[in-house]
Amino acid sequence: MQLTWPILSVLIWLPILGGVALLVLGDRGIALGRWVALATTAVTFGISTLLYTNFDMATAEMQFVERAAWIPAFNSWYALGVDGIATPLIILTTFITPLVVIAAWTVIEKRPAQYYAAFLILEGLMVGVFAATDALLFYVLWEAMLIPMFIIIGVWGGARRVYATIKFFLYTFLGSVLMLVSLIYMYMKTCDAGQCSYAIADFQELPLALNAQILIFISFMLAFAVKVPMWPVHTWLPDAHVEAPTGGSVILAAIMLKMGGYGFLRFSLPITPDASAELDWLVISLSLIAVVYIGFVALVQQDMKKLIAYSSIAHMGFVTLGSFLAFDLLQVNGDTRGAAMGIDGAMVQMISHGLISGAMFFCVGVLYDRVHSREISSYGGVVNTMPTFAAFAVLFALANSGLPATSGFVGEFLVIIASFRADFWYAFLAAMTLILGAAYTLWLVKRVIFGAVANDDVAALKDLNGREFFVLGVLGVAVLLLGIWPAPLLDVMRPTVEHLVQQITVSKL
Amino acid sequence: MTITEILFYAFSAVLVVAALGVITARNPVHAALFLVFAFFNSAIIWLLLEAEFLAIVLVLVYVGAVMVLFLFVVMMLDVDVAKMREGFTRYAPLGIIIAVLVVVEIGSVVWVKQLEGISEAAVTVTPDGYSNTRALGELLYTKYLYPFELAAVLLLLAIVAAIVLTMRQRTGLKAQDVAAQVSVRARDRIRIVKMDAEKEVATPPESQSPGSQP
Amino acid sequence: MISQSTLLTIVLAPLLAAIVAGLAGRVIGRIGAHSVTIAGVALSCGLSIWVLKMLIDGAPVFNESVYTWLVSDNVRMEVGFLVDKLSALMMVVVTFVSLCVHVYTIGYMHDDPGYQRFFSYISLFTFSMLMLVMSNNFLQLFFGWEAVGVVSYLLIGFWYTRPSAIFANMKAFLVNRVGDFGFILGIAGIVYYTGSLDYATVFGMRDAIAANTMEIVPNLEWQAITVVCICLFIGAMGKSAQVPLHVWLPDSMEGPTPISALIHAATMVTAGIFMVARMSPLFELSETALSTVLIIGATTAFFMGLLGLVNNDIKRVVAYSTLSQLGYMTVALGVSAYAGAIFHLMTHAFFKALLFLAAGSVIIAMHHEQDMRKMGGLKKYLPITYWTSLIGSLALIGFPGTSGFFSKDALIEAVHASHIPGATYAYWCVFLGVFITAFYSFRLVFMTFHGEERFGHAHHDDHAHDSHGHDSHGHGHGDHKPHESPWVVTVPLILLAIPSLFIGWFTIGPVLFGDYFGEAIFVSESRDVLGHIGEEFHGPAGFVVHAMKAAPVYLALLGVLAAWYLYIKRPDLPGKIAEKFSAVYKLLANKFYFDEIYQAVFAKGSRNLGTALWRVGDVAIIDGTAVNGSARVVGWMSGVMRHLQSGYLYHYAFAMIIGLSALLAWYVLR
Amino acid sequence: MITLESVLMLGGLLFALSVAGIFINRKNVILLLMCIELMLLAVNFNFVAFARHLGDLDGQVFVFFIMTVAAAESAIGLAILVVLFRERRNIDVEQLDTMKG
Repeated sequence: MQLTWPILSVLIWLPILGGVALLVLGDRGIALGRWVALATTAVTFGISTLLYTNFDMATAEMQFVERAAWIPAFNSWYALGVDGIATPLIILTTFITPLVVIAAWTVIEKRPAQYYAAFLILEGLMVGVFAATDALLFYVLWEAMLIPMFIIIGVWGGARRVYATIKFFLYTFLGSVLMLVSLIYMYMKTCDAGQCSYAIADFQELPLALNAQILIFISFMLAFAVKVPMWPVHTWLPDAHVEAPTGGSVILAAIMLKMGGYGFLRFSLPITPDASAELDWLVISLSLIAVVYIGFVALVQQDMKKLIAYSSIAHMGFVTLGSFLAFDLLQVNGDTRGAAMGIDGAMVQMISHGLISGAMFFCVGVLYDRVHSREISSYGGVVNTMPTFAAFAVLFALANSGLPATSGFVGEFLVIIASFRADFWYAFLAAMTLILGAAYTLWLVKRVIFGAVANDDVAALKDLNGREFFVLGVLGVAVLLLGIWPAPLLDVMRPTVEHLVQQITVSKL
Repeated sequence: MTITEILFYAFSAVLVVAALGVITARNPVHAALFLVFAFFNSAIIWLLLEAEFLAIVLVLVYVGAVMVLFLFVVMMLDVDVAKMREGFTRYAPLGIIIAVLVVVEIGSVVWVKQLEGISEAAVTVTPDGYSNTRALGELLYTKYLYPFELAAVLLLLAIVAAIVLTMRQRTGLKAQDVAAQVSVRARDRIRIVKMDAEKEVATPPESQSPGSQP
Repeated sequence: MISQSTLLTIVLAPLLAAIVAGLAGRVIGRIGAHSVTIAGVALSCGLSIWVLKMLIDGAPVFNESVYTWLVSDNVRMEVGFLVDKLSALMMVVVTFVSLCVHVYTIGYMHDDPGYQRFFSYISLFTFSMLMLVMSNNFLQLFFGWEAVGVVSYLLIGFWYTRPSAIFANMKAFLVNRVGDFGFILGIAGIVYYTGSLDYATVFGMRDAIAANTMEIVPNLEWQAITVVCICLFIGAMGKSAQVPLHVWLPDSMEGPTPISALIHAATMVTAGIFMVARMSPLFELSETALSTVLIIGATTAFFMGLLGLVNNDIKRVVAYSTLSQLGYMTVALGVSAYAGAIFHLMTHAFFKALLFLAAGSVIIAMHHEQDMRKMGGLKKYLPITYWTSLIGSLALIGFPGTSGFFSKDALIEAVHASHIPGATYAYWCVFLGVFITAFYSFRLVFMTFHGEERFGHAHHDDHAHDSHGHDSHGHGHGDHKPHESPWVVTVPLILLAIPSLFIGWFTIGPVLFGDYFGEAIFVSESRDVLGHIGEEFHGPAGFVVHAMKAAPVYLALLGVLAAWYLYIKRPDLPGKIAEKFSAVYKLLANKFYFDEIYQAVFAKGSRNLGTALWRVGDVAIIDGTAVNGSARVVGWMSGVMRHLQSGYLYHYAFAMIIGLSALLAWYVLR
Repeated sequence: MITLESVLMLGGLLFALSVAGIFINRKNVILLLMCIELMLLAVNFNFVAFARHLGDLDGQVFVFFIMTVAAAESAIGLAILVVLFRERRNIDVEQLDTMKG
């Protein structure tokens, strides 16, 4: 059932307006400002649930479509719409942001109003990225999103924040400028075909020669691979995470990394199917390298945030792996059975990783707020002084290592099963995560949570306060719920994913 | 060869010599005077080319204003001419090469490439009663009105800029600032301090403030 | 008829109890926690027995899904129950042992601060194990599989301040994960070939799997069914602690004794056995897979038993015996005697849980001392414990008439009768294993309960090395004389002793040779060794008489005698023998150096690999060369370029003029 | 009849001379400014010549504007020069290298 009011615009602009209001209120009005931020994000989340309840699960068409003139000279529109791929990611975004606001409640002392404003504006932009159906609008929002994040890390970050922000910015920016070139190229192509357009849907139907496709694919891949991030363009992530404030890390891991996966599904696969078929080996091998290589690297990290950041990279490897299985499947088996499962797995993995990595970063934040250290060696035996926290930490750690009945399992399971259809060794290497993921996560837990009280700092720890308990509790429930009953999520995605699979197996040559 | 041509070539030769003088004169004053001379020659040539208004303007504005300004500055500044001449010839060969190159280039454009259709175009014979000034004026105040206004603003800007740049704020002058005197307030001059009639003996500070332990 | 709500109650009662005890532990207190969990488990135990009875009475097999977990790519992944006689038997075993352990825990953990947490965990374990055995599909099987692993992880590390405990639990989880790694590949293979996770569908399409080959290594065609079965079996190896994935089980004794009994003896470790039995329709199609199973099982049975000979920790001896017995079960699977494996699983669950709980009772009496060298002569102080553990030991060695006798003897016969590759090796392993089993079992009994009283010799002094930090048992007991444990401890012992003694007698007929399992277990005609033996089966009494004519029984008695001679008659001898054969002794005492090798190769190796990849790959090559390198190149180039910026105006002017004229020259003169 | 070519050549010569002047007098800012004036004059010659030979007065208008700009430029240039001299007591270009990279 479609709504009569522009829900997507509300989801985009409400948080942005809230952010502006916070900037106006300033740090003096922060007591009110906090509530404004919370109310805005909570209302946004509330509205976003309407996306789900009113979603038509029978069609792959864009829904809740909006269209307004934006740059008539380029025939570029302020065009919004969501399908089964975008909707879960939007809801994830609106779900995580209020938690970030709550988590920062008393923690951020430096310029809190601007901190909240940055997150609120970021939220609006992120929703916009997922909802844009016009490539130019997408690109503008995609780049605009970097600004608040840049500020968040650069202003509220740790000691080496300048290095980290510059690295983060250059990496992501370098990746995405080439995407702009591709978008403009395709725009010109549409002009040649008669009707200039920046609509993604038009791009998807645009016939392209193979070499053009390959160039476009590579430029897209650069943009999205940096965001995901895939090996070997991942090194910005650990640095950015380590320096970012807790909320920044959470948003970065939970949502911004998903942009890359989303981009692959929305742009690379449908726009350049032949190039994807041609170069899928590249993506798949990089994904598998991410899973195995990064798994080993994560094992030896001394910094909790770095460890989780590396684990994020490894988990995101499943997203790219699952997305690109289709072509191998077609080649090996002659049909695309399993392709939809791979993409399903990739999507579920994105949502799940959003929840779990967010939660893990919250956990690190909880410790960091108390001890002001991210080093694993500064902790030990936290369970003795913070039993409730320890319970949550172990839950999320197990979820991170892909325990069934938590959301972490669903995506990995689907991708492993689907990849077996393509090649035994894909599945073999992907399944290595079962061992590696458990190894680095549980070793972390062993060193930080378990054991005897290691030092005075740990002895002085206080268990979770109500606010922290709420945040972790909500995430814990979400992780378990998605793990025990993922069917609703899959139901939303199904028509879109099936349509996508059908789309990518049709050659554009 | 008509009389105009003879005049043209004569003045041209003088102009070139004057220009040569500008760039080689040891003394800046001489250089400036050579430049003035060059402008005069130019004005005459322009007259020959039927640009009477511009010729006059060149003399009035350039020679009368700009070059005088130059001379002022040259004379005002105590420039060590000898030092300025050091390394005079260092870049001279390069300069000459470039100059020759420029001449060759222009020459090739003019003579080799042949400005087809332009040089042969009949130079319109001006009717009687034609006034170059009038024609120019009509053009300036109609077609080029906005650029003309802009040029005026530009000049104004130049005036303001020149004044701002060269104005000297001397410190230590005991000048009267009437505005400041008028706008003064009592609190700028007097500070009222409240003091207790008697003072308590300070208690020794606490040995340790609560909560200061990390 | 078995209703879905009954089964849901069976499963969810322990889960609810666990949630209540775990989340509201402080509210309901200790008594509340153990009451609610015991009530939950008792309920599911009662219902399980009822369900078993209904099945025996001829109720149809229950196979329904409860809800759809998800549908992806037309593959339905569901959660559902398959309750036939196999799973019903497992349910009864699981819930019964669990119930005993719950009751026992009241006594054992009496003073532990984590009392409620412990009850929550073991109830959660019961739930997970029930989910595992009642599953009707691979997904839920895998869920239960991992869930029991996690609870085991939590329970081994229950005393989380002990470094050894938190090391052991991580080790257990990781080694299990290696197994799960194979398992999930096996499941993936099954989905590949059948497009379904449902047992019934998969078994229905098993010929389709068998018809396929796959090329894992180029130019080497493997039968798909073999690959799938071996992958699944790797999962079983992890969970059921088969060589070489056995290393976690001895270390898991760091956990409290009740869970050693429940998880690491009776139930969880047998999940692998259960799984292979459940997958019998698949395994039957691949002789290679069965041979693998057989050889690994035989190796485990014999060599792990050897380790029990030299260990002095009472719990570890029982743990090695568990390893060895799991090896026996695996051997039975390998020779297609699935029913024999399950039968031994059942009897083993009772007598091994009994042995563990008895060991726990001894440990309580000894104030948490586990070293047998500091015990001895406990018989008169702990009569009930003594008699029950004697029963357990007799069952373990297969003393004629005890439950262990029936299961083990039948198993050995089955191996003897089998002809698949590796059967001869396996036969000798299990045959010699009988002697070893008898020897270490009675070594334990003699060292603990008979002979000189070696406790009291200042054992309080070196208390520290294995006290678990809470110390509540260690202190507060004024007298040094051990005394019998409270009734909550002894009652479960007695409850378990009864089936240990008798259950074999009553069930061997139907379970082993009868048609008890029906459709649940599939054995192909050519390999039906049990059917072969069954032709000569004439009741349990006849079986005993028949066994008296065979070697194993006497071998077992020989083992007992040897133990008696060495540990009662000539207690000085063992030390001398150890000296004489010091190389062998060292090999055994160091557990064949498995731990050391794994530590060096896998733990250290992966850390080194990780460090190398990180330092070299990430930091040096990617960040150092590519990322910062390109930044440096830009910096270097700007450094060069900046020399052009001399700062002299005329240089700029010259550059402009020269450039302009050059441009013009090119334009004009070309 | 003055040919277009001859005027253009005259302009070219003037321009070349002023270029050479910039090279020769590189140290003296005043002379540099004068050379620039000369250069502009050379350019103006072209405009005037073309205006005449094309019969289009727009060229002369441009000369007018160029002169305006040149006047403004020399006024500001000289002002800067004065300030510079006041600061440094000389106008040696060699010492003006604060823009050195």
